[in-house]
Amino acid sequence: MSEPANYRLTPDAAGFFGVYGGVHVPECLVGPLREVADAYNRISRCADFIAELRYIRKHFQGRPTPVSYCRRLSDRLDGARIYLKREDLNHSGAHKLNHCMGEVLLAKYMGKKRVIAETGAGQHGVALATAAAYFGLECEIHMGEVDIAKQAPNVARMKLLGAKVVPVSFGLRTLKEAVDSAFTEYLKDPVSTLYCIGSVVGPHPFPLLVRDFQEVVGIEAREQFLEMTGNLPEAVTACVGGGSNAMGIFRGFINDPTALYGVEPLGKGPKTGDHAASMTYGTPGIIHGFKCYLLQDDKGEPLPVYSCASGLDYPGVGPEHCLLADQGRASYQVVNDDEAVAAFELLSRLEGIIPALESSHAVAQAMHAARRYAPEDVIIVNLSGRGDKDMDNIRQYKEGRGQ
Amino acid sequence: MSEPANYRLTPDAAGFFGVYGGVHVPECLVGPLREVADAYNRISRCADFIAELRYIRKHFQGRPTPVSYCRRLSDRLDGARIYLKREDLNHSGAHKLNHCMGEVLLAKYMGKKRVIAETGAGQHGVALATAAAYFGLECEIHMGEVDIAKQAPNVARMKLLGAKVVPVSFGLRTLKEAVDSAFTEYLKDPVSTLYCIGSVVGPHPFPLLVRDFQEVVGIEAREQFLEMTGNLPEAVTACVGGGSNAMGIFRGFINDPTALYGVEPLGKGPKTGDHAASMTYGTPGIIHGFKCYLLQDDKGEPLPVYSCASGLDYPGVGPEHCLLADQGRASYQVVNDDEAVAAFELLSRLEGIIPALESSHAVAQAMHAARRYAPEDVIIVNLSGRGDKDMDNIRQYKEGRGQ
Amino acid sequence: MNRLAELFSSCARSRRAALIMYATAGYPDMARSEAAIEGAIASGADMIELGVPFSDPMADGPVICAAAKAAIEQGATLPGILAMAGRIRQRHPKTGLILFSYMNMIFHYGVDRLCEDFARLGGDGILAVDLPLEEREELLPSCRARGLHLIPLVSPATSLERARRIVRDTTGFVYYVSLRGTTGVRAAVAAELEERVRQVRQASPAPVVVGFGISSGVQAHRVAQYADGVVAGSAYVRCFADGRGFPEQLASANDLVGELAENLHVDP
Amino acid sequence: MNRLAELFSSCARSRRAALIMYATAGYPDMARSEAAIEGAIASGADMIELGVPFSDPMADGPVICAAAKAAIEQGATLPGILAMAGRIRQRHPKTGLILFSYMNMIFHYGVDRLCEDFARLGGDGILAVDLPLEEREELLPSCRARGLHLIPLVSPATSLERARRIVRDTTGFVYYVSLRGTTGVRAAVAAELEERVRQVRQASPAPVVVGFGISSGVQAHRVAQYADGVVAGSAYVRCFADGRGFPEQLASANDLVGELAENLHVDP
Ligand SMILES: Cc1ncc(COP(=O)(O)O)c(C=O)c1O
Ligand SMILES: Cc1ncc(COP(=O)(O)O)c(C=O)c1O
Repeated sequence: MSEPANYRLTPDAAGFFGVYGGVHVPECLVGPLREVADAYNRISRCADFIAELRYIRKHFQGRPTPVSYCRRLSDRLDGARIYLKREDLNHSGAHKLNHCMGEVLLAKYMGKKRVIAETGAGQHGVALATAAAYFGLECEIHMGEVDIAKQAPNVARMKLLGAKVVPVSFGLRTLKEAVDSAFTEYLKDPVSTLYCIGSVVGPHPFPLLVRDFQEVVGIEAREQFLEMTGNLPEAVTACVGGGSNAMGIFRGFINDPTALYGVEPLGKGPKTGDHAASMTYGTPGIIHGFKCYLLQDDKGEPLPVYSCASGLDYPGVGPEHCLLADQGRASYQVVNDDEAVAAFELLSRLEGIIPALESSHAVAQAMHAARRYAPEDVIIVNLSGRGDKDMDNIRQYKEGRGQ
Repeated sequence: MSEPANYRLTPDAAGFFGVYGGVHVPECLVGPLREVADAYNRISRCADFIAELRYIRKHFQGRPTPVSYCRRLSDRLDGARIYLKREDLNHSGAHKLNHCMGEVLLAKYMGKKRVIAETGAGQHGVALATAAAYFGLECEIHMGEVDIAKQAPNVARMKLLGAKVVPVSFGLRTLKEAVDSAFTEYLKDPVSTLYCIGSVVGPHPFPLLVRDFQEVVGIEAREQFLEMTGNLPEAVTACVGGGSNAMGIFRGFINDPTALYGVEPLGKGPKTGDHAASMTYGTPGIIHGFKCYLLQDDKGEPLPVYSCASGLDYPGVGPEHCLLADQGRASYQVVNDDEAVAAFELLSRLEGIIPALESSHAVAQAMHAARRYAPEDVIIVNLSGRGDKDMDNIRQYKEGRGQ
Repeated sequence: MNRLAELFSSCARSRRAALIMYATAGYPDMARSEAAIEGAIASGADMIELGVPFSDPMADGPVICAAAKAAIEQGATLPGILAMAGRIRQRHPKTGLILFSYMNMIFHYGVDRLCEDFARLGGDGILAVDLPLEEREELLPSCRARGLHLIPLVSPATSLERARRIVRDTTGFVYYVSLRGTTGVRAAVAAELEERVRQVRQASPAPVVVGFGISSGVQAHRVAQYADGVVAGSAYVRCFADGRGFPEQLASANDLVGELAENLHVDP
Repeated sequence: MNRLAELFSSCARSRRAALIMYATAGYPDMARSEAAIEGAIASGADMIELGVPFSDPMADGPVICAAAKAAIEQGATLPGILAMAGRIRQRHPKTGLILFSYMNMIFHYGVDRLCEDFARLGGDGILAVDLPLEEREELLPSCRARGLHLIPLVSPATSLERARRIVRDTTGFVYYVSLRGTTGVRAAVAAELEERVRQVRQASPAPVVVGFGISSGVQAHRVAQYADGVVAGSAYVRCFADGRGFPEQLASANDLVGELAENLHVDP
C-alpha cells in the first residue's frame, strides 16, 4: 500500500487515476473528447448548471432517495446492521439516471441537439432516453440485433420515450458492435451530438464526469445516515459492473474511516467465461479507450464474460476502482449467481424491497461481511436499482436449476 | 348545490358520507368491522402510531414524492400549466402503498398476525404483500384463477414478497369471487387477521381509513406547490377507480378555492359494458357493503365494466366521491381508452415519465381542461402510478388497432 | 294471529320445529323453480325463503353463488319472483313466504313499492342479508306500514349484548345463521350452537330458527331440540346443480325435504 | 538511410507515390495470409501494414472487424504474426513492414519485448491506432531504443495546430487517415482532403501517406498527386471475405494491388 492518496486530485489533467484511465482512442476521437472535457470543466462549475441539476434531482428524479434500515434482515444476521441507500426509488428505477440527467444537461449547455449511446441490456438506453425526453433532445441508442430480440421491453420503453433505436447487424450483433456503431455515428457529427456513456468507463473525461454526477448518492447517504444515527457507517458496499453506482457512494465516504467494498459478479464460478470479476481475475489492459483491470486471455484478447445480472457483465472496470484497489482504499470481493439470487429473494421477503439482481450482489456481500462486524456496526448497501426487470430472469434461472 | 358541507365531519359515526357509505354487510361481519373502526379511532390518534407511520413514509417509501413541473407538455397546451404529484416514485410504484402501509401498521398495533385481501389485476395484492413483508406479517391474497393466468408477473411478485396467493376456482373466477373467498377466509379468524381493502370502498371504516392514509398525498402536494410557487393550484385532477388516489389528493385541497376533478374511464365508449364510469352513468346502489353510485342494470344487477386500465374497472365508487359530486364540490368527467393511451404516450415522450394507464386518464383530462384556464393557472395531476406494468397492455392495444 | 305466529304455534303444539326451505328463486329456471317449491311444500316444508338471485352475493357460498348466476342468466327478475310468490300464496294459504334478498335489489326496485307489492301478493316477511341492525331504518318503516315482518339475523359472531338489541322488537321470527362463508353444507353442527341459540331465544319475543349448513335428518333433529325452526338451503339448492334430468333432481330434493320433515320432532 | 526513408525517396525519384497495403494478419488464416502478402508484394506493394487482429477494434469498420474476428478464430496470435513478419523480411529486404495494432495487444505482449522482437525480425515501425499524442510516451521510448519508427496518425478532425504537434518529431512517415468508422470503402475521396494533407505535409519532417477508403486506381491516382503514399485496406481485405475459393480471392486481391500500383504516378 502506498502513501494515502489525495482523492481530490484524481484524475490528473490527462484523465489518469494513477496509471489507469487515460485517453486510448483513435486520433479522430481526441478532439471531440477534449471538447467534452473542456466544456465539462467549465460548465459544471457554473451556478446555473448546478442550480438546474439540483432542481432536476429534487423535482424530477425525486431525490434525495431515502436511506432505509433493514430491521428484519439485520435481526437475521449475527453482526452488523444493514441499511440501504434506495436508488431503486430514483426516477426510472436505478442510479443510472443520475449521470444521464447530468450528461444530457451538459449536452444542453453545450448546445447539442442530440445524444447518442450504445446499450446492452437496455438499462442505460432507457435512462438516457428518459433524460433526453425531459430535455427534448434527440436520442439515438445503438443496440445489437441479438440484444434487441432479448430485451424487447426495454426497446419498447426507449421508443416510447421517443428515442431512435438503431439495430446493429454486424459481428456478434451485441454490445461490442453497438459501441462501434454508436461511436461511428457520433463521429459523423460530433458538433451537434454528445456521446453519453453508461458508467465510469471509457476514455477521459467520462470516468470523471459520470463519477461526479453519481457522487450525489454518497453525499446524500452520508448526510442522511448522520442525521439518522449521529454516526458514520463502518462500511459501504456496492456492486461493480462498470462501477458507477459504487463510485457514487464511495466518493461520499472516501475521506472517512469507512471501509469500502466493491462487489463483482462471480457468475457460475471462477472459470473463464463464467464470471465478470475484472478486479479479482483481471490484469491491467486497455479496452474502449482506457486502461484498467481487464479480463483478457493470454494473447490480450478481452474474454467473454457472464453474470445473471446483465448490468454487471463487462470485462473491464472503471479506472478509479483500479486505483482504489491498488491503494487498498477499497476492497473488491465476489458474489456468485446463487448467492445473489438468494439475497434477491431474502430482501424481497424480509423487507418488501425487490432489488435489481445487480444490487443483490451487494446485498449478498453485506450479509456475508456483517459477521465480521459487531452488532452496533453498520453497513450501508447501495441498492442501485429495483428488481421488477429481473422477475423473468429469476424465473428462468430457477427453471434452469429445476426449482 | 346544497349548503357548504363541513368536510371535517364526514363520515358520520355510522360511516355515512351524506346518504352514501354505511355498513351494508351480513351480520357476522358487523362485529369485526366495528372492532376495526374502534381500533382505528383509538390507534390512529396515538403518538407512537403516527411517529412510526411518518418514519416509514420517509425512510421506506421515499416520501415526500416530488411535485414535477411539466414544462414541455405545458408548452404544447394552450392554457393552464401542468404539474404532477409523483406517486409513481412512491415505493412499489403507485399510491396504493400509502394505505397498505397504514393498514398493516394498524394490523400490527391491533396485534394481528395476518392480513388478507382480494386482488384483481394484482396491484393491491403486490402493495399489500410489500407492506406485510416489511412488518413480517403473514399475507394471504385471494385471486381468481382467470386473473392469476392473466397477471403472472404480479403473482410472481406477490409470492416473492412472501404472500400466499390463494386461487379462487368458483364462479367467473375473477375479482368478484375473490372478494367472497377473501371475506370467507377472513371470517374464519377475524381475531388474528385484518382484512385490508384496496381503495376508499367497502363498508365503514374502510373508506375513512383508506382516505386518511392517502391524505398525505394531498397534504404534501399542497405544501410543496406552495413552496415552489407561493400559490395554490387552480385545479387538481385524479383518476377514479375506487377513488383512493383521488380522495388522497382532494383532501389536501378540500377547503381551498381549488377545483377538483375526478376522471372516470370511458373505455370503448358510453355503451353498457364498454366503460366503468360509475359517477357519470351509475345510479345509487349498494355493493360490497356500501352505498354509492353504481353501474347496474334495470334489475339492480351490477353491470360488467371495462377499461384499458385494469385498476379502474370497478362498477362502484367510493362513497365520499358520491357526496362530493352531489354537493358540487368535485366534478367527475370521463376519458376514453384512446385519449388515455395518447396521454400515456405524450407524457412519456415529452417528459420522460411513463405513467400508469390509470393515471394517464387524469393526464388526458388535465390536457383537455387546460384550455379552459389562463396560462398563469396551474392544474396538478395526481400521477398515481408508473406505467412499466402497462407496456404489454399498450402493445396489445395498438396491435388491436392495427397500429 | 298472523300467519307466521300461527305456523310456529301450530308446530309447537305438535311438538316439532318448523321446516324452512331456502330456494334460489328462478333456479334452474323460473318454471322449474316454481315446480320445485311446490314439491318442497308437498314434501313437508312449512315455510319457503325465496332467495332473490344477485350477482354479487357477498354473504353466500359457492353453491348459492352459482345458482344465483344461473338463475339470472335464465331470466330471473324480482318482479317475476314476486309474481311467483303470488301464485304460491294462492295455492298454499298457510305456507310461510319470506323474500330473502340483498339490499341492492330491494333498493333498486324501491323499498316502499316492494313492501306494498309483496304484501299485496301475500308475502309474510323480508329478510335482507346485508342490512344489519344499524341500517334497519332503511327497510323497517316500510315493512311495518305494509304488515310485513322484517326478519333479523343473528350470527355466531354476534355478542349476546348485541343479539339482545337485534331481537328486541322482532316480529315474525329471528334467523340465527352464520351466513357469510357458511351457506354451504357442514359436516357437523357446532357444539356451542345450542347454548347460544338458547340465550338468543330467551331474549327474543319471537321464535328463533337456525340455519347452519343443515343437510341431513340427523342434523335437523339435533337442532330441532332447541330451536323453533330449522332452515336448509345449500343442501337443497345443490340437488339441482348436477347433470341429471330435472325429474331426478326434483325427486332427490323432495326426498331431502321429506327426510328433514320427519326428523323435526322434539324428543320427550 | 533507413529502409523507409530509402523507400520513399526511391518512389519520389520515380515520381510516384508509395503503395501501402493494409492486411489483417492471419486472415483468412496464417498460411493464406502469408501467401496473400507475398502476392501483394509481387503485385507492387511497397509496404505492408500487418494488422494485428483484436476483438474490440473500436477504430475499425465492419469489414476489418469481421476479418479480425475470423483471424482470431483461426489462431492468429501476435507471436505468430511476428514470426511471419520475420519470414517476409527474409524474402523481401526492401519492403516496408509496419505492425498495425491496438495498444492492448502491445501492452499485453510487453512494450519493450515487442519492440525488441519486431526490430530483431526486421520490422520498420509500429502504428498503434489507439495511442494518441498524449499517450505516446507509453511506446515511443521503446521504439526509439530499438530503432523502430512510431508512426503517428492525423485525422481529418485533427486541428492544424494539433497536427503540427503530432508530426513534429516524426520519423518514418505520418499516416493521414480517418480511421474510426471509416476503414471501409468510400465512394469518393473527400474534396477538402487535398488541402489538409498539403498543410500537414508542410509541417511534417517525414513523408505523409493517406488512407481514406481507397478502392480504385482512379482514387489512388488522385491522392498520389499530393501524398507521399497511398494506403488501401478494407478494399483489399474485402477480397478475401466472400465465398469464393482462395485462388480466386487471391487473384482479385492481386489485381487490386496491381491496379493501384499502376496509378500512383505523379502527373507532370
Ligand atoms: C441496477 C443496476 N445496478 C448496477 C449496474 C452496474 O453498473 P455500474 O457498475 O456502473 O453501477 C447496472 C447496470 O446496468 C444496473 O442497472
Ligand atoms: C396506478 C393506479 N392508479 C389508480 C388506481 C385506481 O385506484 P383508486 O381509484 O383507488 O386510486 C389503481 C388501482 O389499481 C392504480 O394501480
